[in-house]
Amino acid sequence: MAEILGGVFTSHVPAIGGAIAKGLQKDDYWRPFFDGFPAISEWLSEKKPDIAVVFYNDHGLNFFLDKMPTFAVGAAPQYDNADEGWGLPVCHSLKGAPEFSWHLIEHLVGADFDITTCQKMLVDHAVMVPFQLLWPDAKEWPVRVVPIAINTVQHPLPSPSRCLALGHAVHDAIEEWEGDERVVVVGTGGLSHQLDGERAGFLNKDYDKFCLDSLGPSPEALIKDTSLDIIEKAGSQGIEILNWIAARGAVGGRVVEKSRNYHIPISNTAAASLLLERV
Amino acid sequence: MAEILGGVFTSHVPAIGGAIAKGLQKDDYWRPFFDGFPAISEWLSEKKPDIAVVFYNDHGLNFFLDKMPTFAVGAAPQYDNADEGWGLPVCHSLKGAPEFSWHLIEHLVGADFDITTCQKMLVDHAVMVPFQLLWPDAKEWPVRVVPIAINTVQHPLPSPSRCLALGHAVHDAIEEWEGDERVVVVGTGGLSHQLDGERAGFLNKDYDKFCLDSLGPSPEALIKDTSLDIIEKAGSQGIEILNWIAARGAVGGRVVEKSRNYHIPISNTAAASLLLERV
Amino acid sequence: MHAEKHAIPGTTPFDGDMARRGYELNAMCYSFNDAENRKAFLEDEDAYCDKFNLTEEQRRAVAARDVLAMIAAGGNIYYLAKLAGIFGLSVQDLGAQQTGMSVDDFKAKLLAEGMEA
Amino acid sequence: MHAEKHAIPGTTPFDGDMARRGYELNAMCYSFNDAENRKAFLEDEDAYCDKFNLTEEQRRAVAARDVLAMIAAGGNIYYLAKLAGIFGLSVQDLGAQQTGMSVDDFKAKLLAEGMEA
Ligand SMILES: [Fe+3]
Ligand SMILES: [Fe+3]
Repeated sequence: MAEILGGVFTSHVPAIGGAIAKGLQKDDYWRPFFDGFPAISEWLSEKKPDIAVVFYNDHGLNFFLDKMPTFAVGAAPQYDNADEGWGLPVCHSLKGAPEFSWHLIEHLVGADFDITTCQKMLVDHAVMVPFQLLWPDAKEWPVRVVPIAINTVQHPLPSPSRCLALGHAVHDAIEEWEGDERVVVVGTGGLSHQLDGERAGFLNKDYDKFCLDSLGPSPEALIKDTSLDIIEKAGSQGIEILNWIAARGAVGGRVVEKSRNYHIPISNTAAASLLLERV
Repeated sequence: MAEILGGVFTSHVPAIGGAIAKGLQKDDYWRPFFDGFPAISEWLSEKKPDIAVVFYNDHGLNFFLDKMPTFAVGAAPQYDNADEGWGLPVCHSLKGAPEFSWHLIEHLVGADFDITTCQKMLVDHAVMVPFQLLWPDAKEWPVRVVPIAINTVQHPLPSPSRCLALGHAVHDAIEEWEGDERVVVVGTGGLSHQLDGERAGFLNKDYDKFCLDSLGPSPEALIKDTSLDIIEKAGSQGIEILNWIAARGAVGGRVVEKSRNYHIPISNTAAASLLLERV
Repeated sequence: MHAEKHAIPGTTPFDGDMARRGYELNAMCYSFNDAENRKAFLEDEDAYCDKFNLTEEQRRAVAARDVLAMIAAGGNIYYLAKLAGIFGLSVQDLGAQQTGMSVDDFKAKLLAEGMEA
Repeated sequence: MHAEKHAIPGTTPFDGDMARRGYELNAMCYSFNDAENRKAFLEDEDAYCDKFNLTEEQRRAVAARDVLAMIAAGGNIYYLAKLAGIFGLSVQDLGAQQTGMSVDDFKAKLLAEGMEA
């Protein structure tokens, strides 16, 4: 039976990828953010996960408005990164875990999740920035991956409670898997930020703290809000917390917080990282 | 409040489109099938629906295995037909009902259906053959359309019960719509047939009769089977009955059977048409 | 790794195992929605199969026009029908081939089912 | 026809109304994932906007490099960011423009939020 090691949660702001490309990790602006990661990287190199299930949102690389899925699950043998238009270096590809993916897909559809199944899927900075943060010195990515994309772009968005339920179903599927792989769950995006409109630059430390405090012990507290409530509290792109909520559901059970970091600002964003180990 | 007039159910075999293109409706081979439609066409010209909500499955025109949605809902201002590779004439385009589509989409996501929203969508013979059958003399299609595609191609397929629940949610959304449009629901595909494998040509009259007898008064009888059970009973492509089941859910409530036709064979298929009027 | 599959005689549900195996073949067939691609295939079948990275098993099945072998190689009938269309073959022709019958016999069998009480 | 919308000051949720209005503009911006398309836009902006059938409102907003006007015309910030990238503008530049601040002031405001207890 597969083992779920815990959950890693991190912002995925593209500018972080730029800072990594330029080697700015120790600069004054960046250091307080990058300081959150050595503890997580050490935990990962100690726990040695085989598979990462990554909840993220696509920002217009793989999906467009012609076919916008609420939930999309990767089933590819390999996931390529690609040019997103702003000159971030293209990262090397990720190895998929297609048998494991199809097991999740069978379980999810069997549990009435109406997912879109993707045998080909480009993954954007929302996957690649976290991978660079979690495995900074990797010559080759040390895990295989199942990307799960949640629509945070076009309303109606899935509700926070539906996202948590998706996570729970993924949890059950992982627990049912007969292989002995060690699985880490990753949730990317957030925390509070807003890129668009007269409210651009909006941040909300109180709400972010509530999220960081609640995610481990009481994720149900986060799903009392609607998606629009969250946008009001966390900004239009703060809704990326949906990825964290789903990832928390996939970790399941009880967790202990092993690491936390919160820093304002990275670009327009209140950036954070969090490591929850399963107990 | 929108009014749901009833449901029209019909096979959508591409060869029917070929027969229409060649004017073979009165030929011995085709007449017993086409005979099912005057009663439906008359009912439609009497009831004058404004909008058709069409449950169908795509056969590899708009969707491929890179992004295969379980349920996809059209939100386009116009839906084009296109070349599917076997020389059927390309039909003229259908007008969409985007405001109505978005109302359905809001309701469905709000009810935890994880649909894929399609602002651009090619519709294949599974929509166009039924339209040619229902409105045979139309110079312009007299209804606007919301196409809803159900995955009947790549397993895992949605369960029959999930498809009926989708239909019920569409029903509720239509009833909530504040416009006074008159809505007809269309379900296309089936009945029993199998194109692939050593069992190609498989038909099952008993199961088809059970479907035709049950759909109106007791659709719940059809959802006791799993999708694989249905494939065993109705053939690999007989699973297109999922479109009928969802459409029946969208009609909702009680219905009276106004017309029924069943004929073997059209191409490899047990072909049928059914008109259920809402009471 | 899988739960016991629901086996149906003479039938291969197009599930994840088949969808993985057949991706390239189905991608090639999907391209045949476009008339120019159908023409390119007819003009140079080998080059076209190369372009879509067909496996050896898939290439052999396509070269032999062998539908059961295409299905065994992961082909899905909805996509394969577009390849068959290039050769002017209908789904009844495919049915006859797969069941080892002549096309006339296959059609007669279907008509006979319609005649039964 | 709609239930009362949840209004959020200074914020335009990208819903069906906006997604319909902005389809062409967002389609153009989505094309900028491809370096050749970015080049084509820079070489002949008008022709490129024609190719994507931008509305007059959208063309004016693009010509004026006016982000709030692009959003009003249905642009979604994730796609618009790709257009901004062509001009070397970051999301902080966009934030400054939309809030009517200088870029330095916008950045300083964010830094100040980080300093607060
Ligand atoms: Fe993001
Ligand atoms: Fe069909």
